Amino acid sequence: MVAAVEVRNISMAFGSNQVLSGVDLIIDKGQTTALLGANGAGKSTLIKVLSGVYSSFTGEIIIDGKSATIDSPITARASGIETVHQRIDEGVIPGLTVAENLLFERIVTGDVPNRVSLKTIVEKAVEIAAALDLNWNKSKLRSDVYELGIAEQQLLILARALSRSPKLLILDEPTSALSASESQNLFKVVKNLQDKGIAILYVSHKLSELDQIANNLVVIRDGKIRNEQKTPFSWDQALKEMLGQQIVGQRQEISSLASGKVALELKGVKLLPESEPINLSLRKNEVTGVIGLLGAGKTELAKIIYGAEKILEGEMLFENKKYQPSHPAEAVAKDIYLVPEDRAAESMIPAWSISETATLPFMGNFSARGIIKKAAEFIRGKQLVEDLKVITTSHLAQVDSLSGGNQQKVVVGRWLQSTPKIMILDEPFRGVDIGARRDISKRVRDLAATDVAVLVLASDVDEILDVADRIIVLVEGKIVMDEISSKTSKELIVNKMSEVA
Amino acid sequence: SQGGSDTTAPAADEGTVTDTTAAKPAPFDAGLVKIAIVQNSGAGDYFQQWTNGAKQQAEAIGFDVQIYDAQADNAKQATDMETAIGSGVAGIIVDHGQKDTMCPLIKQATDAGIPVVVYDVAISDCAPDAVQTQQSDASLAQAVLEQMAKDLGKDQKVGYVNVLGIAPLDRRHVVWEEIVKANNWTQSFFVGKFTNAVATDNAQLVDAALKANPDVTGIFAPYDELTKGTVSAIEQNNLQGSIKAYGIDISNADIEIMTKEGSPWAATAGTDPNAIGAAVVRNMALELAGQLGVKSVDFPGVLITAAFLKENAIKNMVDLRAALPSLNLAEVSAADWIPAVKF
Amino acid sequence: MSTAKLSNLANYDLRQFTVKYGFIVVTVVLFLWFALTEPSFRMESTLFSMLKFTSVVAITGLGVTMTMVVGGLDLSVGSIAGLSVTLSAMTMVIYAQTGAVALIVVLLGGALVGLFNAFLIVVLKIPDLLATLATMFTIMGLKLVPVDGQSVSSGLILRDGSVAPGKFTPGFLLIDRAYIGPVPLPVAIFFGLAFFVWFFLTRTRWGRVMYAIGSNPEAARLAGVRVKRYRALAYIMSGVFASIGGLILSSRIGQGDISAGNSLLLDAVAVSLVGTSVLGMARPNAWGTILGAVLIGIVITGLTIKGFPYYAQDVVKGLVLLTALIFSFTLSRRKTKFVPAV
Amino acid sequence: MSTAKLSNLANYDLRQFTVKYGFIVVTVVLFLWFALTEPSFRMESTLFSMLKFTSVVAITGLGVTMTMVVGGLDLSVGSIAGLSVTLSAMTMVIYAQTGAVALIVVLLGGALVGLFNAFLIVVLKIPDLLATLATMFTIMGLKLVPVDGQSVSSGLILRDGSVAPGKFTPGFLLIDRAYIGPVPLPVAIFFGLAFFVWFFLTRTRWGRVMYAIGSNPEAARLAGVRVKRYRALAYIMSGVFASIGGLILSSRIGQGDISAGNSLLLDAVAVSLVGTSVLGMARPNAWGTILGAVLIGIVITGLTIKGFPYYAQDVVKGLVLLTALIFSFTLSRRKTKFVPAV
Ligand SMILES: Nc1ncnc2c1ncn2[C@@H]1O[C@H](COP(=O)(O)OP(=O)(O)OP(=O)(O)O)[C@@H](O)[C@H]1O
Ligand SMILES: Nc1ncnc2c1ncn2[C@@H]1O[C@H](COP(=O)(O)OP(=O)(O)OP(=O)(O)O)[C@@H](O)[C@H]1O
Ligand SMILES: [Mg+2]
Ligand SMILES: [Mg+2]
Repeated sequence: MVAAVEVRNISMAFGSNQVLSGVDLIIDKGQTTALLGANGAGKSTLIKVLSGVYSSFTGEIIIDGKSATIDSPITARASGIETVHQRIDEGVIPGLTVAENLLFERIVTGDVPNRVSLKTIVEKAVEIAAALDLNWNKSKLRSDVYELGIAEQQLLILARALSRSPKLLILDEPTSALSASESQNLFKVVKNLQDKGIAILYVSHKLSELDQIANNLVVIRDGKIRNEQKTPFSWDQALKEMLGQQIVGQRQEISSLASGKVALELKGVKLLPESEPINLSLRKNEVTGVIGLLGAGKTELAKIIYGAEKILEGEMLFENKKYQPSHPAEAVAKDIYLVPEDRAAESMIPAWSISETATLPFMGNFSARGIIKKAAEFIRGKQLVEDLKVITTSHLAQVDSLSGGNQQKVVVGRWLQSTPKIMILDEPFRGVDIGARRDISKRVRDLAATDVAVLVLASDVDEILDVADRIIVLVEGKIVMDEISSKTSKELIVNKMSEVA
Repeated sequence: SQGGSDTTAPAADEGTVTDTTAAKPAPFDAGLVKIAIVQNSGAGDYFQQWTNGAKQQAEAIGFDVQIYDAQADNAKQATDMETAIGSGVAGIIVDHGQKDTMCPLIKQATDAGIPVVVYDVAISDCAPDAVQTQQSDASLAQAVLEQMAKDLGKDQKVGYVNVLGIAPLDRRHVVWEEIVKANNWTQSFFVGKFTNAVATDNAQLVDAALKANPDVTGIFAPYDELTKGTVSAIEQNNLQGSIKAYGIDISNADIEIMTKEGSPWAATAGTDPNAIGAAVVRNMALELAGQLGVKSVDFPGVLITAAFLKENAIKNMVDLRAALPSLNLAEVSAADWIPAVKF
Repeated sequence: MSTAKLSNLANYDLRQFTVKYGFIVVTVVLFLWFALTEPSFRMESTLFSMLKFTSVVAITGLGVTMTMVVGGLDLSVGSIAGLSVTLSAMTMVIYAQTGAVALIVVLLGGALVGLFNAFLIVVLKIPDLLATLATMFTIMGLKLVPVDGQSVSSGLILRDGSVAPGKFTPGFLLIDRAYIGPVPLPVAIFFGLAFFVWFFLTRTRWGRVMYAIGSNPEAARLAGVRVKRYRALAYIMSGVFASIGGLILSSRIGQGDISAGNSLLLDAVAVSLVGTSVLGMARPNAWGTILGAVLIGIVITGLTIKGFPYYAQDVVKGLVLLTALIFSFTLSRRKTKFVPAV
Repeated sequence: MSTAKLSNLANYDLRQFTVKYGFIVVTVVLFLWFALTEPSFRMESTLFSMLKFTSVVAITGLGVTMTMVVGGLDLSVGSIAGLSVTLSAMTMVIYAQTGAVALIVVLLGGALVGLFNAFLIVVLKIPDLLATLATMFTIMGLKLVPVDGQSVSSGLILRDGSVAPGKFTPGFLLIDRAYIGPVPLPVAIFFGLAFFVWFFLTRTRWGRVMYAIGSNPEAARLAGVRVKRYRALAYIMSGVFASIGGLILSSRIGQGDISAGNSLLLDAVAVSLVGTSVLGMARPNAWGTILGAVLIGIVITGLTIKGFPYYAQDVVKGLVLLTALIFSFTLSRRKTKFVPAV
């Protein structure tokens, strides 16, 4: 094997927080190296070091046998390292067209003429799209990138990185917004690149994915490499190294709790402007899992129930009374809670402490005649940190200084600590490691056991099978399957999901 | 302004129109004559009243007036002047403005055969064909400062609030320097700034100056907006017993302040801006009819003391005009065919 | 290695200190300098009259601060203060009403303009800066229509030829001139409002929620916060605060000066921005705003007493703002952003 | 069902049309109304003098537009234009230099202030709005120091008692007064610069990168854009544009008027904002800015000729801005935002 990139003794700290300590890593040509680690292990940080986002690290990066200086995204790219970052919004540029986004790096470096019209750019973009098997026509390329769905935006960023045939391609959780078939497409592309001799560094929490495409596995914990394997991988060992002392909850045996009364009933509710109305009941004591591809209407369902989106058609009954929330405040008042899917945009207030984040929806309970009761708030914050094993210095730490997975624990945990009647979780497992995922699953199931109706929305079959008593498959806003989970199987669900409406 | 149905809205002063005894000469015999007023008004009521007088007189004479107001924006006044020149009017009145800005344009107008009457811009050197009118700043300053010297006496500490670089204020400044020297006064402070809120912004300056110099006996602020700020600062410091203020210009608002119990504002000198606006328009009429004959007209000012106002129970400009007929310029620039507007 | 760390630590602490207290230190030093070199600066009356002049800017700035907290910025405050002056004069002079009526009319007027801003922003979804800019222009012109562009003072002639029947009532004039003990009433109002805003923003749930809105409105909404109502509230409060500033101005001038309030906007925005910077808070807050206003007041009074020309004050205002900004953005490492969205 | 859909479609198209062309339609209708009812409005000279009047605001607005494109907002443009007037007067009147020297001094001055803004924003990391506000105050005061707060005109008495030796050169005065064919030079400059900005922003790769920075600076940085340099460039260009506006002003006024430029800021910002709204672009752009400037020019000239008092113009300015805003924010559904961050 020939090393494409070799990383020697890389260390990096944010203030007093030592995030990477002495990482050594060899990434081979023509191979896919998977990077596995719990939330906050330092994966994204390592990747940002390699891609030149952080320049204040110590250690050495060797490319093609020579020590390379990587101190900015430009030098990283010049050394042949292309990165697709975890967050889509760190990639796409709204206000520019799809074509301009696709060619953006060339526009920046001057690979296009200084004087260049949109027409020329679109023509170039057509070539690139064709070369990467993207089925995008000119009018799509001319539209504002904002009009693309999230999946397409993810594909766009990938296409952009691939179009420059790098030596090392880094993918940080690239499938977290992709559907199964889109993921398969991506894997094909990755395999292709591998055959061309490109080295790939791949970060994901989805083990099945790694099994499918990775040749090498590297496990990182607390900023140190703990374990290196080649295919076939021993997951037991990998997970042990990844989670350290942390105990992984066993996958729960789901014996349907369903005996509960109907808590919420949807009658003739239209999820998408063009879709058929659906009927649906959420029962107490039951975890209802809704699964569907991107754009199937899961988030709409959640937001309609929560009053965060206007109901297009139909009506809802809550505890047998008409329920027409026009604002989330009304839902919260009835103890109907929602954990939204995008935590950065929809849940977190930058620079707020864990405590403050925890109490925001319940300020009424944490104040007397309007005046905030700080002591009660602190207790709530401390409890949240303990209960969900949030890795942090204190309950006063800023939420945005936590790693992605720990942020997720905080924003899920704040609702779990209250007393919901209906709890809706939209993609609660996005970006959380398997330990935390089991943790959250367990809490969700415990919650349901206390007479609560729980609705979990996800696009990953494993995740949904882990947690739900009953599984509903949505295709383009229509229910195509509604079944007790013990009576169904992964294959069946996947088949139903890809059914054309 | 047109009288609306809302009679409780404030009205501009209504003048009375005198009768004429002769027929109108050309070009007034053939319908309305189009003229433009290109003005550059600053803060305060002076400009509003000036325009009011001008408008009423223009209507009485038979002018169709187009008013451009640059609102203290010299560059806009230049453009307005160009628009006016291009708009085919029979004559242009320029009210206030900067000499260097307006002079070339005024010359351009007179060269193009458009008569121009200028109020309060010094332009005679560069545009000799235009008619220059002004209220006599020297006489205004002289009148009020002589009163100040009489009230205070020699060898006093005095304060000064003014902004240099503005033509009329500069002319008043010259007289101030003479009087200070003649009376051996010590100028303890000199503050002042020209903003778009002159009275309030200067109150703060004068206030600070008074903290450092509470021992002055008089303050001269030769523009009523400056005087208002000065008066307010004196009252803030409770110094109205020991400091008198002297200003220039007069308006309803000024009268109110001067006649207030214990007001430090002792005297002002003024003209009636309504009357001046009207007189300037009459000059334009005479110039168009070819009857003016001179290229410079001065409107004299009158001394008005707080004591006089109080004695005569004067409440507003109407009362003041009645008590001081010399404010009314109806005899200035008059002609038997011109229906003069008297305020 | 360990010395490097130590010096790092010292550096860090010095920086921390500078960010937090640098501004206050500058204020105190300047104050002492003026006090030691200018006897008249030391007088109690000087201090109070400085605070009195500052009060209008400070009170208006407090309103602006409220809108900055919810992530907006109210550019119409200067025009609201100006409107208040005209409204109070019209009420008392033209309609011969009492000072109390004028007070109510003015406060209602401020609240109404605030409500109009809120309508533009919350219902018509126009970004804050733009909406309030449009309101500013509109109000500045509109207030002159009923008075034909004239200042309103007693003795004014009305359209029906009669003389305006009323005048500024002595009670109304007291707003600016009365004292509570040794403290001028405007100064008392200003401290009262400052305390109110501080308490509201930091000690009550409503203030907490407002900060959440300023920082991430969508997250606040999904946490069940009625974002629109709070934003509307902020603009209404800003309108009312500006009209209180206008009341004081009106009482100080004693007539319906049409130019009043024109220079207020930039100063009010400046003190709120300085306030965002001081104390290392990196977010809009009441004490910061007050401190900013007082500092600028001290500097202007001091410089005037020292005989500096007025334009030196603008320079100093700029430099003060710059210093504050460098303290809070260059030296501090906080990343919270309060973004008035366009 | 299908009729509902159809009417939906019609609704959508009407809305689309309104958002895109509503503003232009309003402009044209107003124009026709003025032209039909006021003969003097129809004259070529009126049109050109209107455009001439508009040119300063439009050119300055183009600079502001550049800074809005990179997600900022330059509040110092009015003060830069004012500085330019003073600088040109000092160069020619006090130092008796030629008009060409004055021109170079002014442009350099503008670029330097722009560079200073860039330094504050890019190096000291002070948010755009705050940095340029501080610069504004500083420049407004600073420019008055060398001239003792006086307007500079020929015949000025200097500190040493002598008379200023120079005057505005005839060549310099030509900047505002010359014609190219029937077109006044300032109008030609204004269209030339508009074309340049349009070309730069939409037809070159640098322009695209600037839009990218305004829309998503983090993404642009990760793609290797030297964000700092581009932002610095935008502020320098804004400074230069404002100083070109100042040159025209100076040549128009013919003396170092100390109050020049004061009213420019709000107008320049307003036209850039209107420009962001028109044409349904939802982003700052050259033609929009120009259209905004011309529309406001038409309205103001038209109203003046129709005899409306000056304060009616403020009302109308506010209403025009409001209309533009409703078109682009209430009716349009675009979500891209160009946000000046505090
Ligand atoms: N900008 C930052 N400032 C301070 N601390 C940071 C910053 N970015 C990351 N960290 C800290 O560094 C550690 C590693 O974070 P990193 O994002 O690399 O984790 P990760 O392995 O990618 O986790 P996840 O799977 O949740 O994405 C965490 O403890 C996090 O709190
Ligand atoms: N191009 C886009 N950019 C930003 N948000 C989008 C875009 N397209 C859809 N959305 C929003 O994203 C959410 C997802 O839409 P939808 O409910 O149709 O998908 P979903 O089934 O919840 O899938 P997923 O949650 O996996 O994206 C919706 O709230 C929708 O408004
Ligand atoms: Mg990560
Ligand atoms: Mg979703």
